[in-house]
Amino acid sequence: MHLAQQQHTFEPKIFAFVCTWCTYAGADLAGTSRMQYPSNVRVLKFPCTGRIDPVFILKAFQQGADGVLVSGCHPGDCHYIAGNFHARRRFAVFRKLLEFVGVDLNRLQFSWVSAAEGGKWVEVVTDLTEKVRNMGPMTEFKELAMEEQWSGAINTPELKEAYNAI
Amino acid sequence: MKKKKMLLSQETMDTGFIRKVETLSDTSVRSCFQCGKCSAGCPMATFMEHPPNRVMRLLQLGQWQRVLAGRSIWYCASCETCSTRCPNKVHLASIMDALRKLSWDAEGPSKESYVQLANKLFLQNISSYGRQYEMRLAAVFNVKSGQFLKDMMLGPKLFAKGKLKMFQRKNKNLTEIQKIFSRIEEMRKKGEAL
Amino acid sequence: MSRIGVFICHCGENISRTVDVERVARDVGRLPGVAFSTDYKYMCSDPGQTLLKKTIQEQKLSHVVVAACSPRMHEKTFRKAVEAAGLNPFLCEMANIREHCSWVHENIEEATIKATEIVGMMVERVKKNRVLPTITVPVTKRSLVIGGGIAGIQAALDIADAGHEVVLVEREPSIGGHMAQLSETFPTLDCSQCIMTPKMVDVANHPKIKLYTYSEIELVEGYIGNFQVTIKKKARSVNEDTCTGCGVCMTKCPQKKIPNKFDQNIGMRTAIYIPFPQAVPNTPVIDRENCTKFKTGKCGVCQKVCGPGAVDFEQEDSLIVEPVGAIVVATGFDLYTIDEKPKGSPIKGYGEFGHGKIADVIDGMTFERLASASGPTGGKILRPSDGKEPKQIVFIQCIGSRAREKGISYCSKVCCMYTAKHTMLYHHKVHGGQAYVFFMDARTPGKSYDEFWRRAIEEEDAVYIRGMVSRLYQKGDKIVVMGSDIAVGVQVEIEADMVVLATAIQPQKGADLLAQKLGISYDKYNFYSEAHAKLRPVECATAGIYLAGACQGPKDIPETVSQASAAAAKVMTLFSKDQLEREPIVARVREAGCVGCFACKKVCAYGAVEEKEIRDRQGNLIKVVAYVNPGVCAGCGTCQATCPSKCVELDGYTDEQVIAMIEAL
Amino acid sequence: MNDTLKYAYYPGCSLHASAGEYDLSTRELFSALGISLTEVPDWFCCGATPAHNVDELLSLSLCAKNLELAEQVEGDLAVACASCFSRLKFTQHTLEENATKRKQVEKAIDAPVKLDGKVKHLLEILAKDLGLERLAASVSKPLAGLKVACYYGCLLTRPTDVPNLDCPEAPTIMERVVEASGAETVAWTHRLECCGANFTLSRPGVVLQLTNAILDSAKAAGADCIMVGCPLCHGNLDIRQKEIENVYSAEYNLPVFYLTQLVGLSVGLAPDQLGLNAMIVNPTPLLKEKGLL
Repeated sequence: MHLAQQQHTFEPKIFAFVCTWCTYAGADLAGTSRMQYPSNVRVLKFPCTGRIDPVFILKAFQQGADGVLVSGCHPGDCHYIAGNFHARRRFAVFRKLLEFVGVDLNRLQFSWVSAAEGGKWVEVVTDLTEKVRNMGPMTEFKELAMEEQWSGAINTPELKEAYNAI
Repeated sequence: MKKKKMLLSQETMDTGFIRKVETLSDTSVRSCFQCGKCSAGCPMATFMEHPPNRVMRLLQLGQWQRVLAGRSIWYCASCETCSTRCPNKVHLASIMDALRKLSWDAEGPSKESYVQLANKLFLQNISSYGRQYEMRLAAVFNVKSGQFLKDMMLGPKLFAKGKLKMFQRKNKNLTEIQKIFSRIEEMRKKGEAL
Repeated sequence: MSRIGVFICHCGENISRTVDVERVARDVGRLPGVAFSTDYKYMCSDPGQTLLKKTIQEQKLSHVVVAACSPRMHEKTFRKAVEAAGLNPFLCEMANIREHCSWVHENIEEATIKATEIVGMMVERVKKNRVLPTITVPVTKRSLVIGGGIAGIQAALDIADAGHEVVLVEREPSIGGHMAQLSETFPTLDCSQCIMTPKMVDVANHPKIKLYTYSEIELVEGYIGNFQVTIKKKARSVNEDTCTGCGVCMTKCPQKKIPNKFDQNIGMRTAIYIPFPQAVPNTPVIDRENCTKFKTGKCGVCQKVCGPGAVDFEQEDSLIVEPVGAIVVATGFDLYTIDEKPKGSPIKGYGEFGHGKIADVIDGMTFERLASASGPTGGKILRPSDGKEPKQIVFIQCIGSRAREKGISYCSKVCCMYTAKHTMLYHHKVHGGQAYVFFMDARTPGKSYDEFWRRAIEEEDAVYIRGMVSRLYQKGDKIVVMGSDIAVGVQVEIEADMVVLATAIQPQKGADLLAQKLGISYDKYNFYSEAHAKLRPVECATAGIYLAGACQGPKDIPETVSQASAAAAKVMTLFSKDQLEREPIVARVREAGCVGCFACKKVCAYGAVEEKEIRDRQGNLIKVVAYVNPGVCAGCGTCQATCPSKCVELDGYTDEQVIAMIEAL
Repeated sequence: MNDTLKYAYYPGCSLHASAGEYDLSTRELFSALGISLTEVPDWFCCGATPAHNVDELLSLSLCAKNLELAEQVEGDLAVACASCFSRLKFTQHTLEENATKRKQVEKAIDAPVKLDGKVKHLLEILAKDLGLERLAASVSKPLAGLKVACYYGCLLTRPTDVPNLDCPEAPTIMERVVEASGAETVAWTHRLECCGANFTLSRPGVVLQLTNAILDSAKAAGADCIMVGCPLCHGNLDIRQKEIENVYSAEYNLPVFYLTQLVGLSVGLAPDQLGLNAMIVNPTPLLKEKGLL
């Protein structure tokens, strides 16, 4: 498997935004079950998919991600009652926006992986990696150096001034 | 017979036979839980059509016809490996003895005749001479089994080394030995022993 | 400038086998802000934690990153150690390089690079971590127990005996659960009802236990120490306070031919009924679907004959809210049904056994009712078809269990033992009969269990045949069993009078819906998930909710009772404090920026967002802003992602922290 | 303590026929060691495997009768043949445990069963009664440089709880005895495997296969020779060795000694006192090479 992998000329960078209760635990289970999957994915843990701001996805693409995965509890199973429903609605709209901007939606995947689904996690990650690998690097956003606009930090004099004025 | 379907019922499972085997062998047939260790270590398993564990299994199900019909019990070398290593204290070597005894009583439904013949001659030697008369044992066996030339090459060598005696002295107390045979026979007739 | 300390754990060889830990430590040591980095064999060990504490003090560290296993495993451990060294615990983060890296990758180069990146990401994150104060909340020292089987009864009694109030909720008209249905119990063969009913009576009489039968959980709100539970009390049509339990209504009820579910539908009951004579409470309930009065409006005999006038046809379902601090879930199991299942069901049935078509092919629970002295046959083993005693009986194990094709891959754990018990009960009750058991493996781990199974064979004449049965068919009044003995290697055929199928254990129907109300997780079969398979087997990942019995997975009685007592002990531990410390992962509103749109309030599932007026010194209202009540906030962060002006922040998961992580990659 | 060890001696049928050299070497060795052996008068066949194979009662009765005969001679019963040893021990064990069988046997031999006398294999006498130290002290020609594969076969140690000669799965008694005589022993895999003696007459093909595996294992372990304590094993390993070599295209050339022959050599007995000339696989070249002749 690895020999085959090393022959690839392009290794995509995949960001996974996951909730701590379901998908993070599912990924842990994949680990304790010693399942194997491509090492391209970097996991960012959130309490709930409801916490995941679309801005993070844009930021990830801008930061060089070639694919982004957002994954949480199955509908109805949210640890916080309804956070994943809010997330689902939010991302349904967000996808439209991305499409409009011209991002290939195949680079952005949403999935439900529960704490008991180690195998599904492996499947989702592997599939996305392969898909994005075939699509090649994501170049559109890298050229846009609009960092401060996306950043939550108030780290430019202009912003600070504006902030203080409120 | 070997592959034929088993129809199990209280009628076809001969528990009386199992009891007989248990009395003769002083060991519990039901204790076996089919771990297979007996068959794993049996030096003769490759020669048997039913390996030792299967003999046990058939016995547990009271299927004695299947057990006795086969050669397996006669191919047991009585090496006691199974009994020694059984995790459940099943003395399989003794069960094999019991099965052979019951087969012998039923006048050998088994296909294996050579081993039975050798045993018969061996016992005859005891009642006729008191001790084994190896020369006679081999000679009569060869005649009766129709293998006149079996081990012919060994004969002269053994003679030269003084290993075969032409004549056998009979025991002085032979009558006493013969009495043991007849008393046992009598006990069995009376039903005092199996 | 931060002085971050990074500690890379080898986890024995679990991490170091695939990750070059020394290289990771060296590489992250060069990151800006990192003042110290090292690797160590076992960070979670005592010397490992000592190293951590010593280094914090010697190196005057400002933040700590421990790269080791999943934070779900040891985050608490390391935060505690950091706190002991004088740092705020929330200035410590874990980088998961075991479950998410070393265990899932084989290539050392790839795994090492990934580990370095993961650690680097956490280094950037921790720089933005802030000191968070602990939040304390009061604890309501009352407990809810869901399910009145042996698990719920045991847990309720233990908690109540410790002096805390318990609210016990049972869906059926009586407590007792499946254990009340059993005849005898393995491996001692004592009568199930004899050991069960005294406990049921204890529950009924306990001053600290508030019993709701014929009731269900409607809604669960709140969090550990402070749950609000809404219970739906279904209309019983009989007033519990006035009913004396004399039973005249039942003897007079003209509807007598309703299959009794408690007797596996072999016995019959009336429309106004108690499920079994020892029921607790001894108050009947009217089965409105089958009651003539409810169906046609005519009858009402029960009401007429009831001396105290307890029968109340007008009664309605009612909702009751109970505040509790802890919840024990003990909803038990349901049995797999053997027949063909509807298309689309993830679980499949068996067509080849003719269950439901051949009357004398029954399941194990039905056999229990036949064998039970208080059962429909008075404890006689009789064929449902013609009431004759079966002379040859065949038991088949693993029906549904360990059958991936049927949708269940697990072992139901109790069937080997109860089948052995069934053969013994049969042997005791039917003289001259013969029991056969077809089995794949005998799984008998447990005190005196294997001895029990061997006794069934060696002393109680059961004939065990290793090999599964292919199919059953009716031939005259016999059932032909087509099996094979794999030890002999030939087919076996038995003409049986009765066949008993040992069916799999499944979670209760609707277990997933209850889990969703409780906010706890469950596996693909709907068994509830414990927080840690080995070290936290009684707790849910959701704080304040505990598990007992077969709702978590197949269990026998002793195991269920142990877990119930363990859950009770966990509840008592929680109740031993008046105040509860909780993670300060709560949202805060930056009031200066808040425009008062209250989008956050709309999305908050907990009602934690309140409206707050901002006034100047003269008391003039400037604006109304959002305020998050930290006692109520659960910390999901949905409000933050929703806020259009980015003025809500979830402590521990601020935008700054997340962006820092993204930028690090 | 009386220094002279005295035993009743039950040679068994084979020692009076095909295993004459075992009988000879036993008598010579014991006399050299100052141990007295008195043959049980009118002993008869113990029934061996064929008897218990088909008629356990007969087997028990024959052995019980022999035990009764042995009572006439002073001392414990010394047995040379592993098969006789096994049957006699088995009889004692069975009759002690099973009262029904005991009654049947008493009826068959028309005498009360006596189970007090001890039945001992020669190995036990050498290793325990005489003691390895005294045995070593008697050695005048140590078997230095001779690599011996000690072959126990089935009946010396099996089953558990019956012969009680040594551990049934990891016995060392043969090794200890021959090492006391100055020989080296080899560790090998087939020392407890069955040679198939029961089939030597009826199914010699089986015997060849089983015995070949034993010879092969001994050879592979680097043994110069094999030592046995059973005439039946000896028969298969020695008498049939040439035939096995032919059938399996192997070359073993492993002389098969009785334990008494090897120990006898070490205490300085001459080849003709030990019946070395009766061995089919000629031991002379080996013994000469090792400087033992």
